[in-house]
Amino acid sequence: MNRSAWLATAVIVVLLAACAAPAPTPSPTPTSAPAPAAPPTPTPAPKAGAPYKIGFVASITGPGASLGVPERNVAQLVQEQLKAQGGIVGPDGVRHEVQILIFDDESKTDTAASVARRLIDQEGVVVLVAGTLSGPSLAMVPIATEAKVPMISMASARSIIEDPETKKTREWIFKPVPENLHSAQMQADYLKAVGITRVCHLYENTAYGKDTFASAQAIFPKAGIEIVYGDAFERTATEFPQVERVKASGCQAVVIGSIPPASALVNVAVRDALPEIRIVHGHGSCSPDLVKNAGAAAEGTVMPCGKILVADQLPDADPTKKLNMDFIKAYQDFTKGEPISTFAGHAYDALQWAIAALKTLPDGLSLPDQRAKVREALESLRNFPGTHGIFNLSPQDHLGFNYTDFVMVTVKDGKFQILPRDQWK
Amino acid sequence: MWSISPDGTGERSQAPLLEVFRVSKAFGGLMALMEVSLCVWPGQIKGLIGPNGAGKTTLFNLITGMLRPTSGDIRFQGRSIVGLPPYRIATLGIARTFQNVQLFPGMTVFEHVLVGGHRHGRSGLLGAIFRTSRMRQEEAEARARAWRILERVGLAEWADRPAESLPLGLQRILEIARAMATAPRLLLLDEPGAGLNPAEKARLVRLIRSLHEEGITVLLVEHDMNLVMELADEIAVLDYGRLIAEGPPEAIRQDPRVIAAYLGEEDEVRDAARS
Amino acid sequence: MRLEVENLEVAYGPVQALHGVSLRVDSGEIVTVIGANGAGKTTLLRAISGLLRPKAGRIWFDGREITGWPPERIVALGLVQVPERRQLFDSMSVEDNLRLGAYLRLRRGERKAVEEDLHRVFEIFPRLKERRRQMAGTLSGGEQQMLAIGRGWMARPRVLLLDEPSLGLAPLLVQELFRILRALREQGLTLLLVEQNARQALRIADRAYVMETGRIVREGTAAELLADPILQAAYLGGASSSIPLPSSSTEVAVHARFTRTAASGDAAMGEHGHGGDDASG
Amino acid sequence: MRRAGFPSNTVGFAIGLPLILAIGGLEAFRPMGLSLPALTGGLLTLDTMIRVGLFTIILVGLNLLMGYAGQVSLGQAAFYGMGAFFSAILTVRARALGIPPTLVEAWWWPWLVMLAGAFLVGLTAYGIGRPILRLRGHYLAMATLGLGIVVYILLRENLGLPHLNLTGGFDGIQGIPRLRLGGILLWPAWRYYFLVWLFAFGAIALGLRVVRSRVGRALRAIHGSEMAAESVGVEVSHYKAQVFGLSAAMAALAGSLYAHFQTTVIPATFGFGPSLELVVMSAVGGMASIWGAPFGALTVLLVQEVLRTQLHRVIPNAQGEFEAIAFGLILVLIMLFLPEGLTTGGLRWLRSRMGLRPPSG
Amino acid sequence: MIREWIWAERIPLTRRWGVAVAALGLVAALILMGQRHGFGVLEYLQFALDGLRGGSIYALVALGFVLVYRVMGVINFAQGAFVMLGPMFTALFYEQKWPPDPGLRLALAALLAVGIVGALGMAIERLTLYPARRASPLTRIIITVGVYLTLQGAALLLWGPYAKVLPSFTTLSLLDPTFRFAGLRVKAQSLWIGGTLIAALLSLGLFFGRTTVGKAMRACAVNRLAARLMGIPVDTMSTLAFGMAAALGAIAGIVLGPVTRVTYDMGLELGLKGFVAAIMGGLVSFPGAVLGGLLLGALENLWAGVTVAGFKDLFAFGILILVLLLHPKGFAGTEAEVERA
Repeated sequence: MNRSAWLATAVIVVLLAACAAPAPTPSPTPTSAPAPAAPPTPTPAPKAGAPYKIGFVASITGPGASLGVPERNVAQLVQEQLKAQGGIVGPDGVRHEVQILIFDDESKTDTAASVARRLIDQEGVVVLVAGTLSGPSLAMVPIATEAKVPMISMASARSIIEDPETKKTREWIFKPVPENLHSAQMQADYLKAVGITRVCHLYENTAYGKDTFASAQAIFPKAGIEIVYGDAFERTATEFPQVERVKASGCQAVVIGSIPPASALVNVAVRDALPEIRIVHGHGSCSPDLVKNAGAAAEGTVMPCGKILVADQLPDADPTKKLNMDFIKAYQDFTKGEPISTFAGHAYDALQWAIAALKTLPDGLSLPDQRAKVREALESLRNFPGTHGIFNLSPQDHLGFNYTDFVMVTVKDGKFQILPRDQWK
Repeated sequence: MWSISPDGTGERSQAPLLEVFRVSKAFGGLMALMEVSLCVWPGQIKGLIGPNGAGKTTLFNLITGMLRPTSGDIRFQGRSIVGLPPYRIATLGIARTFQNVQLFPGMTVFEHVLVGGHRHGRSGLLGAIFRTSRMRQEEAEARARAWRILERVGLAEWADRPAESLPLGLQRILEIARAMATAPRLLLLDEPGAGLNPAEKARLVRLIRSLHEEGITVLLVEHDMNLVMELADEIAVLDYGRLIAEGPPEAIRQDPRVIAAYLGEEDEVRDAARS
Repeated sequence: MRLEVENLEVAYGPVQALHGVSLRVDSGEIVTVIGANGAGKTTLLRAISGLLRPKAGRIWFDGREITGWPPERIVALGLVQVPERRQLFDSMSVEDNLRLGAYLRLRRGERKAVEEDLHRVFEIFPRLKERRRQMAGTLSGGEQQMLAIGRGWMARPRVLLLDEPSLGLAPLLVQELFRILRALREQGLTLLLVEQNARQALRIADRAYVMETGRIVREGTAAELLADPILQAAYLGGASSSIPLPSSSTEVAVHARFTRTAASGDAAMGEHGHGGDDASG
Repeated sequence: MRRAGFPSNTVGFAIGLPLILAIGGLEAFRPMGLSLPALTGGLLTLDTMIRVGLFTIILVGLNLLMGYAGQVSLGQAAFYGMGAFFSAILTVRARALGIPPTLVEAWWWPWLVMLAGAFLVGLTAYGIGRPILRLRGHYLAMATLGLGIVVYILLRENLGLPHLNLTGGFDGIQGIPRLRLGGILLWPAWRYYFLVWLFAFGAIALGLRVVRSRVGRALRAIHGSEMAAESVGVEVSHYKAQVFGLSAAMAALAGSLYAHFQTTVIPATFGFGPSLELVVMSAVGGMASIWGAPFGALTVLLVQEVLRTQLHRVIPNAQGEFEAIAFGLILVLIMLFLPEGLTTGGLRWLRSRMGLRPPSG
Repeated sequence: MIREWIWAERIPLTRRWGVAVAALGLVAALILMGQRHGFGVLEYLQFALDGLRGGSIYALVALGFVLVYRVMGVINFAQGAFVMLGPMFTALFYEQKWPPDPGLRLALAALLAVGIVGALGMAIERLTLYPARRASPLTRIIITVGVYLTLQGAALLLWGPYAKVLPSFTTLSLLDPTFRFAGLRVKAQSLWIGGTLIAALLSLGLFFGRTTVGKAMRACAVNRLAARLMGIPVDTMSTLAFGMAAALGAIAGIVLGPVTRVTYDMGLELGLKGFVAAIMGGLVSFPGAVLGGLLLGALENLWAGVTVAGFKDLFAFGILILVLLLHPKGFAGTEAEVERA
């Protein structure tokens, strides 16, 4: 039994070695692909160039799975879309196949680093779309930087694109994910508008939660809002003794920095002890899971969210509306009806960035040149519509998101509804 | 001076090797030993007998530091050893065997004896890592010593066998060999004859005799009266955690308290004594 | 009814422990197996009880072949072993130990009969009745042996296999033990007794086998073997006698003393506490 | 000494050393475009081999502790993490801590920190070990498990001193410098690979020497019967704490090497899961064998790599979920069929296949 | 073994003092830190009360550990997976259309889930631990780790990473009524949890103390060899015990479900806390495990209430180490049973 298992492994190894070898050589067949969609260049059919590889790393298992699985689904969806389109066409009219190599980092830093090295050294990816969580993302940052490979993370922490020690933007790292700073600015606007000056802040004891608190600490005082009590809770907690202290502190609103289901549980606990208090979530709660898990307790809570969550309610003039509606439909078709999540949106944005940058590559560049060129192209993305808003990147800003692109959302009758500024009261 | 000189054993020229003075031991509310006092003199083979549960093994555990007496004092070569950890007491020169043989599974017979000689070595972790010449020399000496002991007890041909594969009789011999390797002044043997057949017992008796001739003092717990009577020059009897008699074998045989507590009817004992 | 073992071979991995052992025990007999340590006596009993699976050979009981049966089926037939070193359920009460001896009978629903037997055991061993609620592990050595025998008896055995019952017992208790074994036989129980204490064993046995290195080397009536000078030298410790059995006139006195000795009870903790782990070895 | 796990350590070194050298040489020079991944069908990468080396260092210590001295530790990743963070803090945050820049910038500073870290962590473990190792069996396992989680939380929570921000909280510390030896930068990866394996073979040699010494015998005796060991004068609590300290120092050393390899340290890398993984590696390789260390690390990492890269070729669309299931199953199977681990158990199997009797007879 | 015991006996007095000092120090720290926030008796009581709910869950999980440990001598890392599978299956069946009455549907779903998980537990024992019954304890622990990983991966594959929701037993909706008395709040689901715990403890007590099978199971734990010689089918007993523990874990997860949310990776954390509770209770005693769980839950919550919540686990595992160092038997383990550890 044991022997046969080893034999099987050996056979697989041999087979793989055999089929892996010829794969990189470009095959001429795609040339015959019909291109009736009127290519921009006058040539009758674009030439086929070497395929581009995008390395995609998400936390498909482990604590990040609820974020990583929708991201993975998006990667598979985009891969299919690309295949259907027959790849992408460069500025010189050469058509390139795009392969998305999907790997799981198990929500572990070591695995992430190992996978990133493999993708860079062995698979020769041009760009990495990598990192569901900030830990694994941070583990991949030095690897991408050292190998000079552009990397687009799907996690939110500021430290991914900016060195926290030197406050310098990391040259090779990008992310299309709005930060808690943006959230906090929106929250501050809201709180100010409704006349609240004393708030409590409850956040989950994770990198994300701590960042929401730090952001609030940085933003709120500037808007004249005092955090009278701030405390963390464990993601797995079922009791929230913090609520007693919220009660004792006499604050006018509770800001919750967490992700469902934990944010929903705190929501319930706060609502239970203080039926009248105003509850403000961060953008981490922008998910149907909040309503599913908090039920009636979520009614009336507000939170800043990416536009994707309420795409159908956006005015038609909004440049992101069509994009979001199309993406949501494609996603739900692809996953057979799974609800859309903002994380899927991040993955979609990250991949669209990568594809847009790849489209700027002329044929015939060496791999290092391709990578360098993609990095430059990413830095020069302007007015780029995404699921969460319009991105304007620059060498100083590898995110390019304006907090006003968030929409304030409230829960009404179990549904998310846009709460326009003029209705803040 | 509180050391007791037992009656009927004549004058003692030397100080006692081991003195147990009014030692008591309670387990919870139960008194396992009550005010037990006895002496072991240099060069003696002393027997310790008594019914099951009389406190013999408890006394051994107290002497070797594995238990701490509730009250009383234990002195070895004039120095109190109460409160010393067992390994310190072992390095002072008290070695023991166990009623339920305590071997090191996975180690060979030879290695058992090498471990027995542990206290003669000095080299520690650093010595092991850097293989100092002193350490190598020490190791060679330890091996030579272990071989000598194995040959003496007749286990040399078993040297490379795992100890647990030995028959029980040889396991008991091995325990004694391991204890011998510490080069003890005092050897405590806890029922060395239990589970041995007469031939094996005879071998055991010869070994203990030869140890004795070498000058090792022996304190022996044993149920087999023949074996005790044959070896011991003095016997102490425990019953109910109390010392009820102490003296030369002949006196013990005739002591009515001992007969009542341990040996059985008088005529039978005489029967046994005749042998 | 009889137990018959035919050319039994048992091996622990590559090491052969029994090389074709044959013996029989007839109804109402006391048969003893004597021999040196490591001769294979315990292995023999464990194979009969189904704890070890023989490599070759057959075991018959009551006209049925039971080779390779699991222990619970063998116990159900009435072939019950009292193992070496007693192997009590130390952290359970005396009463529960006894009841578990009748586990299969309780499973069959013989609740009433078992309770009656429990009382009979308490009649035979009044000390156990006094200590019925006490943990078995806190009993003295002698009491533990009585409990082990009582527990085996609760299974209503037809043949009781006893492995070294006198091990670790003081002389007085050894006498008491053999008195009880004789009494059990008088109640119609068949006994197969493995003993180190060969002389004692031969005194109460009808027939005996001598084992050496996994083989039966001698067999005969107990009286024959007792008189055999070679055996005397090898297993009986020369011509000298160990403590003889008490005559019936002294029995009462002995019994009184047994119970007194046993009263040292819990003090035995340091001396007799073979944990359950012994079994795993 | 006669039966020290592997039949012949010479064989181990004679096969292992050249193999490791060959892999390093291959990656360093890439003759004719050949590389390790190309030769192994993409299964083995230099990255994996460096990790195997790092884990070997930890596992040698862990095997001494668990396989020889018989003391289970479910918290070994804590010491790994302590070493990693010690190096990270004293190289990245050294200036903020008031250490003169001339020192920090010297090429030998990280090496000094590494050694000091291993020493201090070993010492700490010795101190903790004295009381904790009085426990045994499952109780010891649980205590070390608790210890590991406590250390992990302390790392995660900035040692309870948030204002100092020593450990960087959840995000850990980035930008740890590469090691250099005088003027030579120990990078690209193949240079670092040689360094790691130098330490790994050092650890193996050290382990073998300890096992065959008076101390090693004492440890095995403690494993067998603490009471009997103490009765012949073995200072049980001292030796147990000492081997605990040694294993911790080795883990800390590996941690420092890890920090300079990854250049990022994040607390989650040193939590309960990784501790458990170390025990799994140790058991898979064979605890009672020093050579089990590299085998265990290699097997576990290789299985994970195979699953990650090849599973979707067997089961289409298989990803993380399948990998997790398959890894669990493989773990159970190895433990069922080779409970003594690959080295000890495998050798026994080989011997029985060749019709040889085990030496125990 | 007895020798283990002789050892630990060396310094009983200092330990007792240590326990007293540690307990006093803990109370003092709680009060001192509570003072900073101006907490009154009511707040402390509320913390403790809330903590008892989590503690009841720890206790239920701990009961499963104790059950397996007593009978098989194994610490079963897979227990957490059963705690997760129970509510997962329940949610799965509850989402179905039949039967239409939601209360009946929930009850049926829970019953079915407990049955399935129990059967799964028995099957797993037969397939993994039974063939390894002669292996070392550590090998067996690692096998249970492998089982845990497999089950967790399977759950992720089958149900995805998203949280599932179970309704409150009382209202069959997400809203759970809160009872108030004397200024304290108690959720209805807490009463369900507490009731389940009491029922579980009582039935385990009856099973092991009164029934023949229960006693036989204990006997297997105490002395396997003797148990076999009494005709007790020890392997079947192990399988049965494992299945019972799995079912118990499933029950714990199901009553917990409405309070937290059900995710595929909820098992590990609960499992670890369950261990701590079991160890605090001495690892072999059912009432001890319950006491340990409740105490852990209450203290942990008090601690989290007065300090930074991030240190909640620090506290739980700190307590674990302290308990082990000061009083390794826990507060209920008997001497003979601890020897087996």
